[in-house]
Amino acid sequence: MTHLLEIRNVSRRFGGVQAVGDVTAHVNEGELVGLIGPNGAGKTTLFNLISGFTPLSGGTVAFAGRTISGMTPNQVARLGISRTFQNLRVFPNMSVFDNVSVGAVGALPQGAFGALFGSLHRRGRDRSAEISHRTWEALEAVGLTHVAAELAANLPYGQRKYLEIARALAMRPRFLILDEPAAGLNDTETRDLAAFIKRLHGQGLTIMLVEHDMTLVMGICQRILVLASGRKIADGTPDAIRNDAAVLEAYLGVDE
Amino acid sequence: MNAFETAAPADGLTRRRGLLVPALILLLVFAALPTLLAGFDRGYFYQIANLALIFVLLSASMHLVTGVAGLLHLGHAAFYGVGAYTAALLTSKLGLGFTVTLPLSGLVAALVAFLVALPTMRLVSIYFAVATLAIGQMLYLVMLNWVDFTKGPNGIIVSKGFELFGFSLSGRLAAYYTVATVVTLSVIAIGRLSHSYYGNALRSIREDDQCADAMGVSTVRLKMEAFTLSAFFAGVAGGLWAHMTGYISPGDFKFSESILILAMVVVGGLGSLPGAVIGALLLILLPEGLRGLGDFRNIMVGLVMFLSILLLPKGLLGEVSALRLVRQQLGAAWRTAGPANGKGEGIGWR
Amino acid sequence: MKFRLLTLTTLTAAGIAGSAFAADTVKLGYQLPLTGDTAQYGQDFRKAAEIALTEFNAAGKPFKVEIVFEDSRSDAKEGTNIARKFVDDKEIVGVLGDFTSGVSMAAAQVYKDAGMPQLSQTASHPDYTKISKYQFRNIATQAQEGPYNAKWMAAKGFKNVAVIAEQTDWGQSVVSGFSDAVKANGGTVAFSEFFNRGLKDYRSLISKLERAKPDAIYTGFFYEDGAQFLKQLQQLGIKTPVYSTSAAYSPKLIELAGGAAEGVHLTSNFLPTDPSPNVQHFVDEWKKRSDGAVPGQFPAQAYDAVRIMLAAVEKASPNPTREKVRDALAQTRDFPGVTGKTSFSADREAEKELVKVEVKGGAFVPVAD
Amino acid sequence: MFDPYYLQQLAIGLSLGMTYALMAIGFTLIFGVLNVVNFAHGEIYTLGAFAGLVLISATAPPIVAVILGALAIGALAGFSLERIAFKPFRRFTDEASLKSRAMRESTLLSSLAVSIVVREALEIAFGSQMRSVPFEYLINTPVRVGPVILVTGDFIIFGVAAAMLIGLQYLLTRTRIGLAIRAVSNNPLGAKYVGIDTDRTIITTFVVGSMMGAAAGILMGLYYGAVFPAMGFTPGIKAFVAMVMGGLSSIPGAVICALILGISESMATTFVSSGWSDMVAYGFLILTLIFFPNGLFGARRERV
Repeated sequence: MTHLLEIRNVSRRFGGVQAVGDVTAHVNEGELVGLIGPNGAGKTTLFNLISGFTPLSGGTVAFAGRTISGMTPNQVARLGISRTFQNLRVFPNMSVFDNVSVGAVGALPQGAFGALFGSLHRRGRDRSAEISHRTWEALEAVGLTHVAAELAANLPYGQRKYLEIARALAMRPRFLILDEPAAGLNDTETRDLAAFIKRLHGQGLTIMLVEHDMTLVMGICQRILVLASGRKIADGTPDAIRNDAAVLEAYLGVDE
Repeated sequence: MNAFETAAPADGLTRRRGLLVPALILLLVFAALPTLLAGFDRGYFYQIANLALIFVLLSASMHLVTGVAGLLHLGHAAFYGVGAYTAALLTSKLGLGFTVTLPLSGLVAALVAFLVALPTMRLVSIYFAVATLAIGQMLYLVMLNWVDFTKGPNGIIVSKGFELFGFSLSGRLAAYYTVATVVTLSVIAIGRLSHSYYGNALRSIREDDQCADAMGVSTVRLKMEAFTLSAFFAGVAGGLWAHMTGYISPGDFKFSESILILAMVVVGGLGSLPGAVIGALLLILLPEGLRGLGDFRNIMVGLVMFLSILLLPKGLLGEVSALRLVRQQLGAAWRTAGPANGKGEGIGWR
Repeated sequence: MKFRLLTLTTLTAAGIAGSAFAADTVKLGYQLPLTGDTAQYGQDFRKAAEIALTEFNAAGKPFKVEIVFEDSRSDAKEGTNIARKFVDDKEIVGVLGDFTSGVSMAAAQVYKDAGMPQLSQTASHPDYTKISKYQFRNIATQAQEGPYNAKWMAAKGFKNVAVIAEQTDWGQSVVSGFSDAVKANGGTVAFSEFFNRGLKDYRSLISKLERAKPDAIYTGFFYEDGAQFLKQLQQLGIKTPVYSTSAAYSPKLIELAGGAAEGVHLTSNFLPTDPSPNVQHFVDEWKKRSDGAVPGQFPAQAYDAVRIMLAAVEKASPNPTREKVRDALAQTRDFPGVTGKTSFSADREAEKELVKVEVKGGAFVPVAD
Repeated sequence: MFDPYYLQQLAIGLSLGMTYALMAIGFTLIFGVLNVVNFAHGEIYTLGAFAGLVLISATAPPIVAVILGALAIGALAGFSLERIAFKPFRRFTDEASLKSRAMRESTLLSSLAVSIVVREALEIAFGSQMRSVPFEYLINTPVRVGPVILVTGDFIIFGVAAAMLIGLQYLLTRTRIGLAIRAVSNNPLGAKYVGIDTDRTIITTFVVGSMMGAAAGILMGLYYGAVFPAMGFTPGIKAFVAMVMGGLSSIPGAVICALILGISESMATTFVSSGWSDMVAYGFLILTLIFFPNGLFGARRERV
């Protein structure tokens, strides 16, 4: 009963369309879980339901024993769930360092008072130093320290992907959600990314990722959830999924 | 391009060089300019200098909400007005002096901003802009039509000039120093707010509010804070204006003033505090400087605005270059040491 | 910051160059809106002032007068800037203007401290002349005009009247000056409301006003708003008589409102049809400079204000100073202007003789009652 | 029995709302295609009125010719406006710059600067006083409808606004250029990829929108009988408010909200006072936005 993330009978309708219907699933502390499914299966919607972007039509989501359904995205984030976006959303007109620092300051807020008078007392200085430290740590983790001062808009596509992950890491999350991290990357880059995700997982981070690239998902995930038409149709190890009849049917029946 | 090329250890030399430009600016505002003003002995120059400083503060306060947090604000002049009316009413009804009215001007403006922001801060983009337009117009109508309280179009004579705990500061030079001190301190405060991790959080709302939300930034609350803080500084500017001119009326705070302040921020370069300051100086000094052109001077102001935005699309001093400048020059607040290397030391705001 | 320094230096250079001036010339300042939404008034004032000045300088006086015109845009910021500028110029011994009370009063705060006599042709705020002994005005205040009109309307048998006025300091004084007098005469004010200047559609207000069934309507507006009001009154088929103040007395009122202006009663102290030579001279000069148009009340007030100021300067010469000009202004008695004889009372208000006027056949016609 | 007084006030409010709607139509059309606030739309309105006035005083042509003249000036002004204040800021034709924040900010100011120059130039050329329109051209002959009195202009304005709406609807849904306008408005980059000349489409939108603005200007000139350089300011703000209240993208929505604004003003005059009437209109706007954060008729966009 001590799953890190607990999704119970979650559903979401958009008008007449059932985007996610009655999904129950969980993620354990320290797991690396993949979420796959054909296009339009409701994967991103499920992510949005977890991270508070889309209100639930039914069911509950609990994180580390607390119900998080109904919370705003930033409340969810401050509890330790951090995410990236499918369509790359870095802050283009801010430097790489500043981009990542937003993640750090989101988890460890510096208020207006802190900004004004922080440097006058020890706690304020420590807070700034800690934000700076976390930012550098995240930049180092993704290997972007050498471009820290560049404008994010000037980075090549691949580096922007890592920048987004660094920003999520700067929050020091307990649970990281990656929405199609390999989209738009070539084979070499995807392999590097896979190694990077595995390394993050190796450091004890719980990760859930949505991915179209089957090799990536099958290669690194411990467990895989499969959604089709908004419903969970399978949940198991990569080997089990590979041989699951329902999964094959869902994929062959629609596309791929 | 690299703002952090001074990635050498933070030795004394770097620091001293880093403080050069701020020190020069302070020297100019507090020593060179007053000397010059005293030398010319012309009230007109004092007047222009004070007026320019007040608009520097207005422009800087709008920079916080429009430039940094990216919220198009079309009603800023109303909060300037709330501040001015607070000062004027406290002076005329309760006989209070500048020492008391100035902070209260800011606080009342901030309070009003907070109250009107409560229901409207969830709005985004142009909806937010038009809501601020409506708020500004409504506050203006209150100043104009609530005759029993604000004396409406009759305006209010503010019989007291600048003073500090009863010590009169109404001489020309003393008044200049009063305005300069208040404005400088406020601009430094705005600088700290916008050049900090707090400022970065505000910028992230401007760049992508949903994404900022996912990073744990409570966007609604921060928007409200930026709006309220900027109203505070606008209110302070209003208090200065009320005690400086000695007579205020609703016409001083109408929609066109909001647009003027917005134009200052945009001409200077959105997101750039030095830009906001330069924009204010330009749009106050230009019409005065062009008096010789007679009826054509406002056409020239329009043309200069147009050309500046055409030739310098990022404003006179765009955000990126401004940030670079600020970081290089404010070395004391901005660490210049290299990456972390596990020592917890790096670039960032202190 | 560098920029500011540069501009200040240029301004100073210009200022020094400007002060090198012949000794037998006296300078006056005139602050007025030459651009912006109220520029039409400022442009008229400048024209009137130029007529007065040309006459004065052509009259072979021992010294010449120069007027420095500065554009205030009806903006208090600019108005105070100009005030400082005028005060700085040691040769300027008196100032005319501004147009609106708001700007005049903001500038007055500067003139008060500097001891500069200020004579406004239009500032109507009740407190304007109370600012200091340096503030004068050449306009009939509503404290005078209101009771005059109230008496006129009472004599016509209108007991129950409605008042509307623009929401400005002047409009406020129109309503208070008139309403108090009506009540004192035993009449009632059935309806009283303000509208924002530049309102386009008065029909809502008119319909509401008519519900109070007044015998007559007293109005405080300038000709722009007045023309719209009268036209829409006619559209709604309302025949209630309309009375107004001298501020609406402009040929533009009839030009804009056409037939709708017929029968409007108002007061004035300037009649372009007055055969007296100084009025005819002014009207002729004005027509020459404005394609044959006839001047209205405000330009006439400006013309007189400038001439009163010039007379004061003459009285204070040789070597007029600001203080001497102020004293001379204060002693103005029965000045024969185009707006009748003007005297300044002890509190520096112009006491004007008012005449009753009605619009008949597309022209302002003086009436006896 | 219902007091005819309120009926009269309602009619006045509707007529006032129609005058705002007339301006809001063009404003919304232009906003839709680039998502930019065009501060100079009020000046287009003024230019249209002045063009009509100059024509009338020069040659005294029939009223149709006057309106055609205003339309021509509007088209010309819209074309020049787009070239001067908007085109230079669309530096690259990709999505990022077609609807980018930088372009929005620059054009906000460039259109403001153009509007200042135009208004000041008009003031220098014509003076800032109200100029009267010859009475034979005015459209304000009273008309009695039951207990309510209106003027001919109210019906003309209603007719013109309806014609504009229907014409625009036809243009947008039935013609090639309308299709292009809708495509650019929805997705400029996509429109470009399918071979639509975005530049030409934007120009066309400005020309059409400005013609409507200019037509509104001359109609208002004839309706109120006064033309002056600052006349575009108040209707400009009201049109902006109506557009946002309607949800930005919906032209019928903007028209309906303009009517709501007009009625709320006349009702506020009735129940409160004329001085406070704008307060009610703005209060109404705020309330609308609190309950409908995307405007009354705005499409709710899922942005994630």
